[in-house]
Amino acid sequence: MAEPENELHTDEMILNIGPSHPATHGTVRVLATLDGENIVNADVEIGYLHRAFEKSCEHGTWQQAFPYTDRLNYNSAIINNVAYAMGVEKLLGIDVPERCRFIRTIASEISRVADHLTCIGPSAMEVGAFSTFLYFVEARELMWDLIESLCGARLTNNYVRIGGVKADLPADFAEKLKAHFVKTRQLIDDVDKLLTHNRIFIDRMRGTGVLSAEDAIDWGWTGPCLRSTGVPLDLRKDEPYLVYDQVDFDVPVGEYGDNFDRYLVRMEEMHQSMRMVEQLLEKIPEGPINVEDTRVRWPAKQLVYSRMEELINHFKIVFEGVQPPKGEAYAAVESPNGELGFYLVSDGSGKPVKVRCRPPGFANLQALGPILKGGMLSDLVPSFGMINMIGGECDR
Amino acid sequence: MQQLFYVFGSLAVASGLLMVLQRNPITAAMNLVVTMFSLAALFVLLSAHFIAVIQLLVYAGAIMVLFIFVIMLLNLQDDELRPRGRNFIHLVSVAVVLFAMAQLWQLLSRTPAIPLAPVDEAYGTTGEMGMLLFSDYLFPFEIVSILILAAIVGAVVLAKRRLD
Amino acid sequence: MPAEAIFMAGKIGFVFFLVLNLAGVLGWVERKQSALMQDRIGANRAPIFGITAIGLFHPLADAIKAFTKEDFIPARAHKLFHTLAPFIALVPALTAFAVIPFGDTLTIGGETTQLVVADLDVGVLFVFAIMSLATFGVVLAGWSSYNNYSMLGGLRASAQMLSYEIVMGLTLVGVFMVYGSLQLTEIARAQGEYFVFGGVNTWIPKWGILTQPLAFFLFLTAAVAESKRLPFDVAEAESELVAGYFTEYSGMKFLMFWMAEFVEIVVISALVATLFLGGWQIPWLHPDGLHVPFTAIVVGLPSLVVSMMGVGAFLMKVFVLIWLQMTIRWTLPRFRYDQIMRLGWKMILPLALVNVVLTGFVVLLLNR
Amino acid sequence: MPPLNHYLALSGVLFFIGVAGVLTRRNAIIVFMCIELMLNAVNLTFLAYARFLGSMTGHVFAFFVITVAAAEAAVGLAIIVAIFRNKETVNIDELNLMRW
Amino acid sequence: MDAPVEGNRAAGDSDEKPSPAVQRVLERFSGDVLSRHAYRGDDTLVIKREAVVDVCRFLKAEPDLRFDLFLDLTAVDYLPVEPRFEVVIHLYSTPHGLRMRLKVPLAGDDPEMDTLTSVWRATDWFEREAWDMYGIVFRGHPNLKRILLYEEFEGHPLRKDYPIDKRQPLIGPKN
Repeated sequence: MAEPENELHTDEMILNIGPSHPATHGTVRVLATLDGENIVNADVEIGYLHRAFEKSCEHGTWQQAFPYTDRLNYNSAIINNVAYAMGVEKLLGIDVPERCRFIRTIASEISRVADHLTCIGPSAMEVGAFSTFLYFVEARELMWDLIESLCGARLTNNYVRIGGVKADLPADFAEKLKAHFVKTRQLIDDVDKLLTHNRIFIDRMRGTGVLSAEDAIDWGWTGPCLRSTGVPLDLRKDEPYLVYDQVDFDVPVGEYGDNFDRYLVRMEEMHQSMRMVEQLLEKIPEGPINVEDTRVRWPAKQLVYSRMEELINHFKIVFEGVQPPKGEAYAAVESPNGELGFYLVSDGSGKPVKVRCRPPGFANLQALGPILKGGMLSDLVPSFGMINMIGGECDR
Repeated sequence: MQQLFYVFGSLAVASGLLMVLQRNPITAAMNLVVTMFSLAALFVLLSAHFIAVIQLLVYAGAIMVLFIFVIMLLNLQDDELRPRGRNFIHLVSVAVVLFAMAQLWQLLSRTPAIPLAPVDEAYGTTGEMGMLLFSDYLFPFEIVSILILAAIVGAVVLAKRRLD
Repeated sequence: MPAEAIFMAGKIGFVFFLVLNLAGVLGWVERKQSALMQDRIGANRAPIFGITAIGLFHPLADAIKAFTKEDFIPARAHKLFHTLAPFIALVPALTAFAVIPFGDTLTIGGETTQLVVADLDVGVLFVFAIMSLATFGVVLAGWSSYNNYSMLGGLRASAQMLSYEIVMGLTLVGVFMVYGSLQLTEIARAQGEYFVFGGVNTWIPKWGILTQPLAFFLFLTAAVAESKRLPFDVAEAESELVAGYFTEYSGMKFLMFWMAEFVEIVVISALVATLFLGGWQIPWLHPDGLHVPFTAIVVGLPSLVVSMMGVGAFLMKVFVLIWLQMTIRWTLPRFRYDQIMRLGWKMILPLALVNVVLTGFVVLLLNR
Repeated sequence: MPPLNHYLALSGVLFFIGVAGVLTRRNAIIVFMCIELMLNAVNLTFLAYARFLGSMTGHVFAFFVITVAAAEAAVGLAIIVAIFRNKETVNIDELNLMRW
Repeated sequence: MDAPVEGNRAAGDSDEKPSPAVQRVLERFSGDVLSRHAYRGDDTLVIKREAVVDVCRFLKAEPDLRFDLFLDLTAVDYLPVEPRFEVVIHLYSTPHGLRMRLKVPLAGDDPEMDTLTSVWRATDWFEREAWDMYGIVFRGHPNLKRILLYEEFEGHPLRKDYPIDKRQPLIGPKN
């Protein structure tokens, strides 16, 4: 056949997508082997955002890990805070006050809306619908406004504490929330009108990135991605934590397990989350927002400045850290992308032996290669967008 | 008009030669596009407006794009196909071509210059062309359409990866 | 004939001025229009002596920036074609405007001229022929850059443009059948006539959009696809192919691709305006003045004024069509490559054929 | 106007450039392009004679030539693609399947 | 309620009656379960590494257990204690809503166990991460290479004896 000197190649083209590529929001690399426009094989490489989260946590006290958890999923930092706090509280064996649980739930659901907005907006932009992206960015700003009024930070909130939260709801929170939700609903409706019945958008999303329910479970999928395949697994319903057992909400599930179902599930979840927040604000009881246990929660600032006992207590707890008893605990919450779990091991000292974060994005992204195989190059974009890999959480 | 003929004529010859001499298939194809373009200009000089536009549209715009598409699809790089012990045949073929060109030159230089007849406004227009095609040459025209249909089917069948 | 030469120079000057400026201004319009749609302010900086003129100087700033940028050629690129490609993409788009009439006849000082640079007998075919040459610019840019993204973009672009040229041509066959000409001036002039049913003048002009409504939509779709704008911009889909065929371009050459795109928008809008929206025609306005419908009253107007109004009307129509294309661009998501092909070959092409057959029957019936 | 002779001479030169290419080049696609060049040269002859005779029959023939060339290009390129898929080459020296 | 703690790890049999799911495993694999506990309500089984694939298959296949959703696999390094490593697996049963934690102790000089990729495909990247961070070898893994760190990285950073300020070789572009 062809001799070496005149060998002409038509091997499959290897296209290196990422780590810095317009479609890879977050830093990830997909090595796609292409046959024309079709993807024959896709290797996903992660780790570009690895920041040694677990190692860093092992070198600080239990409280000092909170800012690190913010950076896991920066779109919904409060949910990460809550999950970690719940893990430490489980290890300590304490319960937080009712009002604190309400506030955590409210903040979590607002974060969830922000996260879904950040998922759908850019994904729509990447299939070309640029206007919807800006509508959702605007809506996300409103959500962040609300979170800012809670804790003063918009992105990396560091709002939750072991045994409580940093601050109570501000006085005008309810009115502000009402006004912001009206506008957010309008924006979501606008996008709904632009995308949900748009033939081109449906053609791009429907039937791409399909994964069956069995495969999705086998790949360890959780969250909206798993629900899009028709499995109604939602920790908020199945293992109600915080106060999810006191609110009425639905868990939307998809039918075909494709990108369009993932989009629809997320759109509906935003409505459900807003519904939940409104119910919670109705029901929220008065009361303390922090546990009274001095081993866990440090005393109020004015007491620290004025009284000796509290000053010593504050000093000890800040320097030695909270000291959970020896043991291990796993606490999981339903993060916007799936089950976010923290597996914590304590040796009884103020520093953790192990802080393991079970990132939903890590497991979800694992199946990206298989679902891309056999599809077209353009399908990579919505599939990747709808899996909603968050670099900070995936690479830790 | 006279000058335009020589400009485009020499352009056509030059790019034609380059096409034959170029190693790189894409460069060769682009040179052929230039030849086609110059020929279209020459057709305009011959008052063949319709054919000139068709030349651009079909030859330069479609056939050549198809060529380039195929070259890109097959990812043909520089033409490294060395002649293997065929230099003799090469020499002979070039000699034959040069001989034929010399003969042609002799023939044409011996004949006196034949001026072209003036033609009326309608000559070479789309309307006239359509009239001819759809009256005197209707049958060949229809045959050609069948030929194109056959070619489409043939091309699809050939280029398809498997017959399934 | 000096008068003819002056007219010709004037017309060429006007067309170049119009097209190049429109292309520049379109950059600004696009930004502002998208900003309006997306609740933003849009470009509003770039001052000249403190005057920002709502961002109008941005195209200028862009041009200066592009001129002063490094002109980058990748290490293993084919230098000649890499340099040539943007020119090949831009020049045909500019040339195509030559045969598009932007007004009726203009009479100044007893000399009459048709307001078109070249009134070719093969008008529309010329536009197609010239625009098909623009494909080479795109394909060469993709091939010569030595980059997989460029290559894929070039491949996609060549297949897409080749397919949609055919579709575009076929959609217009109905128009040619109705007006009986390929010459754009004649098509435009024919659209000044009115529908006459059973001897009754309805005073509805025979615009292409009314005589060939299906062809109008098909052609507009195909034309947007041909210019590779969203939702048909798979060749430069920034989320998949970074920038497709012009990934490896920078500076002025990048700007030339950008210009070529905007010039193509203008050409397409002008072509659609001429073929389907009556070109320079304003309903009931004739060279001798305004004819009041259903009466014989004629409000006389000087021919110069009528000519100028025609040019204005043509520009208006072009602007409306440009605005339409921009709205589409900022509203719709992008097709997938195979979906574009399916749309072209399996939807628009058969519909265009149906349109041809139907038009044939109607023309035959009416001419009986 | 240039006389008919010049058109014919140009046409002949182009035709023989095409012949030379067909005889010397080994890349099937370039050989194919040379054939297209020869067809074009013939077209020029047709049009020149048509102009000389003041008849448009030559145009009709040129039209048919272009049409057939388009069909031929489609099929020919499809054959080249098919061959390339099977044999990984477009060198005509190696495409000797039918040489028996 | 505090669990009996041995060394610095929570281990040893809990006095409580085991949950039905744990009971099933205990019945079937009585010889392979080293210990069990349910500290803070998390069912935990410590299993011999030889039996881990069988136990996992059993947990996944058994109709009244059906631990089909693999959640997490990680390792913990209890440096001075031997066996030094412990691979921790978290499972969830979607039909029954059960959770289970499996722990596999591994010796510091022989951190090897069989891969679980044949049971749940999802374990692929998690095992790669455990290899990357702790140097635990999963025998039979199809593609056991670093995932979060780069190929040239030396050592396994989450081991307790890895100095936190260690410098790693800088790498430039390859060619």
